[in-house]
Amino acid sequence: MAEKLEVKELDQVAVRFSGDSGDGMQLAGNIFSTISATVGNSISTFPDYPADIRAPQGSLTGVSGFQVHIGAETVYTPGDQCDVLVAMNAAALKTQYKYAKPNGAIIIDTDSFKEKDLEKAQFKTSDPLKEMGIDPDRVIACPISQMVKDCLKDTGMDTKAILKCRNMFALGLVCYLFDRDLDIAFNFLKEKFSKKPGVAEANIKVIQAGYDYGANTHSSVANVYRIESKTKVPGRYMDITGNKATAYGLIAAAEKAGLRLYLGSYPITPATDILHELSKHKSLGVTTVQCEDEIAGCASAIGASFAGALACTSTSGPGICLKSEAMNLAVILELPLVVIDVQRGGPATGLPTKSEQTDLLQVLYGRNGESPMPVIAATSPTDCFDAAYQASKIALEHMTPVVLMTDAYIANGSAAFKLPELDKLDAINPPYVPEEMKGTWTPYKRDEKTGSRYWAVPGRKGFAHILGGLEKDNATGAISTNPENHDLMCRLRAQKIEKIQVPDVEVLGDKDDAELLIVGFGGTYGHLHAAMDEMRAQGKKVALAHFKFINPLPKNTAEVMKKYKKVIVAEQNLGQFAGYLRMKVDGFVPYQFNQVKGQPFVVKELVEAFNNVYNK
Amino acid sequence: MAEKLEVKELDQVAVRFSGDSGDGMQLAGNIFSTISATVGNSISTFPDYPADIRAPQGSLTGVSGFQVHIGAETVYTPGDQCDVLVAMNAAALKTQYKYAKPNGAIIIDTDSFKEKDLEKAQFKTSDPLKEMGIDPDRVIACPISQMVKDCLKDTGMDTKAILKCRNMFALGLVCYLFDRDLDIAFNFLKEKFSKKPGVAEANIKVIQAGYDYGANTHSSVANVYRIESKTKVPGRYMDITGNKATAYGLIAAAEKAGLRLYLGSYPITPATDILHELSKHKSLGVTTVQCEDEIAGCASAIGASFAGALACTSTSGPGICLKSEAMNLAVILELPLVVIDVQRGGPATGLPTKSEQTDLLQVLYGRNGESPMPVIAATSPTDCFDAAYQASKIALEHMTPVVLMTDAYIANGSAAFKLPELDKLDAINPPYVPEEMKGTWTPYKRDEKTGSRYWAVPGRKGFAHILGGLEKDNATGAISTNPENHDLMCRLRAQKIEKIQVPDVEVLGDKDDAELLIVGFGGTYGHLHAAMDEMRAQGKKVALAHFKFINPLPKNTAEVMKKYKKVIVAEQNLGQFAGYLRMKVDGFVPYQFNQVKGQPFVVKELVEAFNNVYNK
Amino acid sequence: MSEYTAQDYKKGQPRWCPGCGDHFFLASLHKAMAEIGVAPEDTAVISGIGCSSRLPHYMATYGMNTIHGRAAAIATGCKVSNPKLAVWQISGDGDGLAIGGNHFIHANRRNIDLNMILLNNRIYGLTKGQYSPTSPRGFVSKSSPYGTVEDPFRPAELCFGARGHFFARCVASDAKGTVEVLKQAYAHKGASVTEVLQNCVIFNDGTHESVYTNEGRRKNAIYLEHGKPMIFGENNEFGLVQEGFGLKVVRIGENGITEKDILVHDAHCEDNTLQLKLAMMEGPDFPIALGVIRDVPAPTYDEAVNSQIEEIKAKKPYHNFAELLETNDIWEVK
Amino acid sequence: MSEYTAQDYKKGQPRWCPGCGDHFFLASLHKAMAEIGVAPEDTAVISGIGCSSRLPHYMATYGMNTIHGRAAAIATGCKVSNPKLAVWQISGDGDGLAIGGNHFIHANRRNIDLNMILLNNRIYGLTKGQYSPTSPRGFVSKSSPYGTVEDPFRPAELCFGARGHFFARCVASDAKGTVEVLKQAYAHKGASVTEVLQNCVIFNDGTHESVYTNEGRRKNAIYLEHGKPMIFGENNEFGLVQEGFGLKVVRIGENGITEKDILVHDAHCEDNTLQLKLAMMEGPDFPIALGVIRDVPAPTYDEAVNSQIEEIKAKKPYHNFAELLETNDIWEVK
Ligand SMILES: Cc1ncc(C[n+]2csc(CCOP(=O)(O)OP(=O)(O)O)c2C)c(N)n1
Ligand SMILES: Cc1ncc(C[n+]2csc(CCOP(=O)(O)OP(=O)(O)O)c2C)c(N)n1
Ligand code: SF4
Ligand code: SF4
Ligand SMILES: [Mg+2]
Ligand SMILES: [Mg+2]
Repeated sequence: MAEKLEVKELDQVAVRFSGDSGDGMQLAGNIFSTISATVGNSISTFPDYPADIRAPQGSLTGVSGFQVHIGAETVYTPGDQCDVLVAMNAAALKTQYKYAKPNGAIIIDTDSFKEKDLEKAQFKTSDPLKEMGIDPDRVIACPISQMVKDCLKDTGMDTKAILKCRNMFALGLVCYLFDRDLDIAFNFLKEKFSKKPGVAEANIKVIQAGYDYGANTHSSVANVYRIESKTKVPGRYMDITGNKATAYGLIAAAEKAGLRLYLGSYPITPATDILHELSKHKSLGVTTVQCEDEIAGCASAIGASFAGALACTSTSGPGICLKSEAMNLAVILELPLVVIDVQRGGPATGLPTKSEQTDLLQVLYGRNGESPMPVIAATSPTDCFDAAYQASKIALEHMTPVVLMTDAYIANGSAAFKLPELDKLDAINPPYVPEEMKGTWTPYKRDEKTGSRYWAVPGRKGFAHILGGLEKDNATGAISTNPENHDLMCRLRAQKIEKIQVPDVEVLGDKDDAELLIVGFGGTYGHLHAAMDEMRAQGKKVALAHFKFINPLPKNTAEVMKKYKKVIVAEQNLGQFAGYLRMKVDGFVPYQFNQVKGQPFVVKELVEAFNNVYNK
Repeated sequence: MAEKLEVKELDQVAVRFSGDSGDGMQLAGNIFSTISATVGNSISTFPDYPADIRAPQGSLTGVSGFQVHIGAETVYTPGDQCDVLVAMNAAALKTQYKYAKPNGAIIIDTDSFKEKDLEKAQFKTSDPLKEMGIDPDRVIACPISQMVKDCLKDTGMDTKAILKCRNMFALGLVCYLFDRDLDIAFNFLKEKFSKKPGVAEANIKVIQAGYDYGANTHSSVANVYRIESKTKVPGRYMDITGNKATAYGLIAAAEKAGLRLYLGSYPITPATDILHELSKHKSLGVTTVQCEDEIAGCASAIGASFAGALACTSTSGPGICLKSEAMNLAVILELPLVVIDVQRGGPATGLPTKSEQTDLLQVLYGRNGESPMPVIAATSPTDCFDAAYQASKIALEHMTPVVLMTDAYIANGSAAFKLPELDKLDAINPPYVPEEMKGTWTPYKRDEKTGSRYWAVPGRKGFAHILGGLEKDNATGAISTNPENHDLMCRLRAQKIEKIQVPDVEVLGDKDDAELLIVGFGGTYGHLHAAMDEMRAQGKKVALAHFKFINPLPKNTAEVMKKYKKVIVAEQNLGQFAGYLRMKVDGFVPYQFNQVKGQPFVVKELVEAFNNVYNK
Repeated sequence: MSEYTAQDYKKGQPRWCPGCGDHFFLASLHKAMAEIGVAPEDTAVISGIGCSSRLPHYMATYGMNTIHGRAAAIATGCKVSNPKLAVWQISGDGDGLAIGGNHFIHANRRNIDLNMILLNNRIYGLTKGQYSPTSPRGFVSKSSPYGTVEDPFRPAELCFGARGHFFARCVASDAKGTVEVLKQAYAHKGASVTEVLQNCVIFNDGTHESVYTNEGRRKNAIYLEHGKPMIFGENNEFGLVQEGFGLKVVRIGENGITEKDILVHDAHCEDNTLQLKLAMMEGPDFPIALGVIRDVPAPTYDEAVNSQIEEIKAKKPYHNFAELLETNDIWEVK
Repeated sequence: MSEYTAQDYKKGQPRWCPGCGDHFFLASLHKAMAEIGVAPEDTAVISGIGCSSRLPHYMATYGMNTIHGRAAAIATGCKVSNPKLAVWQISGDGDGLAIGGNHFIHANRRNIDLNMILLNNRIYGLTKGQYSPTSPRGFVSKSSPYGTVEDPFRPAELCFGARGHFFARCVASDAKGTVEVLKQAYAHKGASVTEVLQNCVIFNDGTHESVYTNEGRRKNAIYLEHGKPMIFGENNEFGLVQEGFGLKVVRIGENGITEKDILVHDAHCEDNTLQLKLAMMEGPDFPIALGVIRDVPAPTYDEAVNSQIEEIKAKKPYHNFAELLETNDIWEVK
């Protein structure tokens, strides 16, 4: 985790609008620049007209482009390559694709990828994406023309006039992706077309439709939040989003443990891509079951775990509510299970596409009875791999459900990922019941060191047994209401979790003499690190202790928390991790920085807030 | 709450076995005494033979009784009246009912209440219970004869011999009710019938069957845990269990507020009696819907709340898991709702008939997002009335879901209840939207003082509006993903709860100069109070701060927690309330006493533990 | 005649994708409500989560857009406790039949007077296109890249399996047909299920293609009307007759078949055998049945709950809290 | 011939009330398993919560007694991920049809090879006697002191509504009939639902009275066997014939009716119309149908999931994690 990460934020982004010269790409690009400038971004634009001014419609030579680079700090160039490429027709995709970053998002109007269009653009097959080697996952494919027609069909406009508004649909969608305020665009258009209110209105309607489309379909661009390691280690790399990394971590763990990977899930933003990703990999034997609801997702995973799989279930906060009873069952059954919570904005349905860290106390305590469960919070898109692997290892080796927390920000964000080698990853050794125990074994016999019970997978002769949700006798495994036994079992289950070995939390920055310790957990790592860097660059003594292992906490937690004069816990909620640390560390009274905006932290705001405390 | 309560524990209880002289009541009673004596109870017995030694079977004069009084401390009499009356036939009920306490439990063999039996016992109608004015809720009615026959049908015994074992079934059931160890009974019988192993075996089988019957049907006797006020105030009284008091509290609140009472529920031990009780009172317009599951129970209550009812949902811990998503919806909708959690042993299905306090953090935090919810924990059976009333009042006046926590111990326990007068109860004034707001009102406009939004019940013209689970704009009520608005809404929802006025926590005992402050919450009040009394009787300076209002905490909480040299938090879990207080009170590091046994505290153990801390 | 116009039920600017079937349905719902004439303030529209479940936001009535799958349960509490409200429940195929399946079957069984609308686009729209419990076997989607390996629910079949008393089907793009069944759904006392064949232009375009246009319906659908013979085809040339326990399509005029031989639709028939057969008809061999397929009166839960309350009020001597207290054994401490 | 005896599947001392129908059913299950002959260690018995759900504790197999209502979902994961196990799912009417209703219908729809047992005593036993979704209208119970105001589910109807391919019914006290249907339920590949009419002696004694004894069944039941005419009565004097879309009881020998006129039971018929009619028959006018009512082969979900995996394995060139990584765009930092 000591890697140094750079967070490329929302507002350091390049968008390239491209299409036929008649498609109004310059206007779309201009409006987008204007909106961005109005909200205070620095912008740099690059209009890229076709050389051939009267090229036939749809031809390769007729493509026109407009690139906008926006940034919170001064941007000096329009950007070499773009994060989002809008390609209004097949020719645009063909010629402009080279400007897209390796993992950039591509928006296409599928209605302009008909046979005739492909021909004009000189595609050889009917599958242009495949032909160009473009991963369909990067593409937001959308029948823009048709939707614009539907949108304006009651206006009395003719088809040609209607289709002139396609650019505004693309603009609306881009505005959604980058959270731009439409009002500015609307005002711009009203002014521009003040003489033709009908045109203004039509354009406004279409922008709104494009925006709504993004909202309806929960569109997102993986690389908007791009996180890159500054200290690149030699090796082979790929781009990976947090959700994909999570999926890969599970796949790696299952293979390492020699177990079948099972995912029981129900779609929910922003976790669904884990289901999508795993569904693809049947050639690795991965089994995914899209269940009727979240309860069944978790319950079926428990069944799979009992039957001997590495069983997982993925969801977001509302799904955790529904799974909590079954998660609790896994606690008392003491079966391995990985529960993935990709946090989003709450409460209730809340802000489904936004990111926050408000499920922490829920995953720790949201179950009836004393129900201890390990919790791991991934700190970056690539760390999702490691966190998923570790969660699987803990689940399998300690016979327990484990919660892996990520959030919309790191789940959708992407970063360069150094290809891991399975050989070099930690071994995973589930405590299978040794054959010698036949005859004397009972289900809740425990390994002395870990406190974990042993695993007897159905099919093994001589170890048939019944587990259940009622309290069991520690010795015999039979149902028991004995008071002393229950107290004992509650404590044994708690101790088992406490005994799990997790690495010490590392202190970064001015480890020895910091005036201020910044404390965080999970997906805010990049921002907190950047804030620390900036403060140190300002000459301040600052350190960062960022937590990935939440339960159990690292052994050195109390020591670290008490070592520094001032401590500030910064999190995207109203103080859950601070509260948790207060429960665990005697006399711990930190400063707090809390935001619940559904957005990633802004480094500048962090630095300001931390400086306030620093200077107190 | 300053009332002084006396807890009559499990082992100060009188049981009366009664039946025909041929029914073996003396043997059953004797064995029960022996078992109790063996585990160290003090006992006093009173065999009550019929005067007429050869009275006809089933006649009033042929009834034989045997009363056992057992206690942890010396008991000097067999008890004037019994807590449990076993009546093996109609004649026994007729003659022995007078020995039962007003609210005592009555076990009958329904197979001995046939027409012929009723005749012999000189009943005039076919409904002996009604005829004697016995509340059917007090009665454990069970076809004992038939079950004994079924149990022994493969033994080759003849019917007469089989029916001789009926007494053992009753004994087994009583053993279940009082948690007696069957092994002692088995050994006793094996010895007694060492010459006739067949008879011993049959008797043992039947005892087990009676015991299992109790377990299968979650049988319980309300008055085993009897809590009585020592400082009786003049007035009119009735006996009431916690669950019934909860139901009454809701009824009173609905009437006071002038609203329909709606309960959406799904049966679950130990909460079901609330559903049973409310189902009876249709003549008060109470609406109960037994739903398909807990989710629907809570969801339907939200629908009822929207439609203008005082809406409630009752359950135990596993049901809270399932309701949590809908509870969270109520948080963001800001609709009134009372969620009743009658806590039982966990995790998972756990110990369904046992009591503990392990759902505290679940009800506080078991939901995704920032989801603040008031929590009230009733402290005794009669306090359930007040707590349910207060919970309703807070829900209605602050437009919020409220959790009312009780536990199996106080829910099934009973106490003398001074009849409340509705006139004298606090007024309940929901913030209905004033008519003047028509035209300017939006759903999330707030009352400045309370921070609560206004209530517009369907049917009112000019106030039609849409609520929803997605985040809403504070001003317009429209769906909003605006970051600042979301942060604001999260804080407004939290502040609304913080603003709720709750009474200061009272310090009992040596308020001014205690060396040790005992801290507890909810259903342990009686035991903690008794422990304090005992320590003070030993000359120690001890005080008690017992919490009923959990969220928000009373304003004086921090002050009280910091005032005393030593503080011990005693609770029936592994430290949830202590942890919560640590989160809320800077630098608070209390001693802790934790038990998770499914059983009420034992005062002696408390005193010992507290003395240890006291003497440190 | 109703005193309301469609405008009185309209609010805001719908945010669905242009061309989405939900737009059409919404317009028909506004129209139907106006014709029904229950005041907006006496109407509650309750939905779960999904594209379709956004609908309440575009209504000038009371309403709630709640959580995924629970609309039927929430609507239940609403109707039972405030029976004078007209309650409409809006769900997608995922909301109503995947996560909400249990509430769907129990609401039908209990026969609560809800107007349950199932906007069936055979896809999870809002979460970007996963298969739903109504997607056909083999359906390729983001979560089934190699095709699904399960059969879909057929909503009518499930409704009937749960003892449903009203089932109708319409096509979102068919305003006339939609308004008509909505009015009948409202008129039916008890749970009514209206399956709306709705096109998701983004993730499942064309799923109801054969009946989505006027022309398609003329060719491939049959409009069922109670009491009318089941005749269909572009020139009304076909009819349905019984064959064993099943149905057969016949051409009128051929093999001596006349209109008289054609089955007459009986939506009110308590036995649902024939209605089920009709609801299950599929192309190309059979027309797709539209209109009200089943509409059988039965006691409703909400009414029964409330009349039981009245009954007990008349029977029992205690009617308020003070009187309730007096029904207990009471003693006095002086 | 199986190498096992009932004893090999037995464990512990059941704790149900004496006379409880669960005792009888358990014995039949032990017997059926022995006759089926799947080894105890290759058998998983998964239940929810309820009196009936205690059953796994009395099995010498692998098993779980889980949480209320989720047995079908848990069993699904068990079977899909480990298809060589024989998976039995045990639920009560509350566990399976109230809280577990959604998993019940979806397991049937997906057609997962589970042997689903529904112990129907029309009551919540474990929680001391509240009405269940199979309790008849008007049923008085602790939670319905004035009688319920809702109709019950009829399990066969719901199963069919969810596209179920196997439904059988037996009476707990009828060992022979029970063992027989259990064997057929096991033999059926795909979801099988076996409704066991089970008596709760404590809270709902006599609910299945008319068929609970041998004599009662002789009078009031019909044992259906595939390929056999549907004849019943103490002296086999009655039979069933078709009438319109319904059934009629006839007396053989009267009105010229001979055995030839009697319908022959076709459990394998894909169309479930007649099977449903049979399952829904009720006294006193009709006999209660026992035996295997529907048993239609269809692709199972667990098999399809696993064969799709094999198919894709054969098709795709990458089969382990290292190869998976290589399918991505990779660059090198030197
Ligand atoms: C508890 C929960 N689970 C999952 C989701 C994610 N989710 C929202 S809508 C939806 C399905 C939408 O499909 P459908 O109901 O058919 O509506 P449509 O969008 O197709 O109209 C899902 C899975 C959620 N919001 N909440
Ligand atoms: C989540 C949850 N809700 C409710 C309960 C309480 N509960 C246990 S079993 C049961 C119903 C039992 O009825 P049924 O399934 O018919 O089984 P039976 O006891 O009749 O065999 C209920 C409501 C529970 N244990 N968990
Ligand atoms: S995604 Fe589909 S269902 Fe959703 S609004 Fe767009 S077209 Fe309609
Ligand atoms: S209560 Fe009923 S179902 Fe439960 S064990 Fe007893 S007889 Fe059986
Ligand atoms: Mg859909
Ligand atoms: Mg039952």
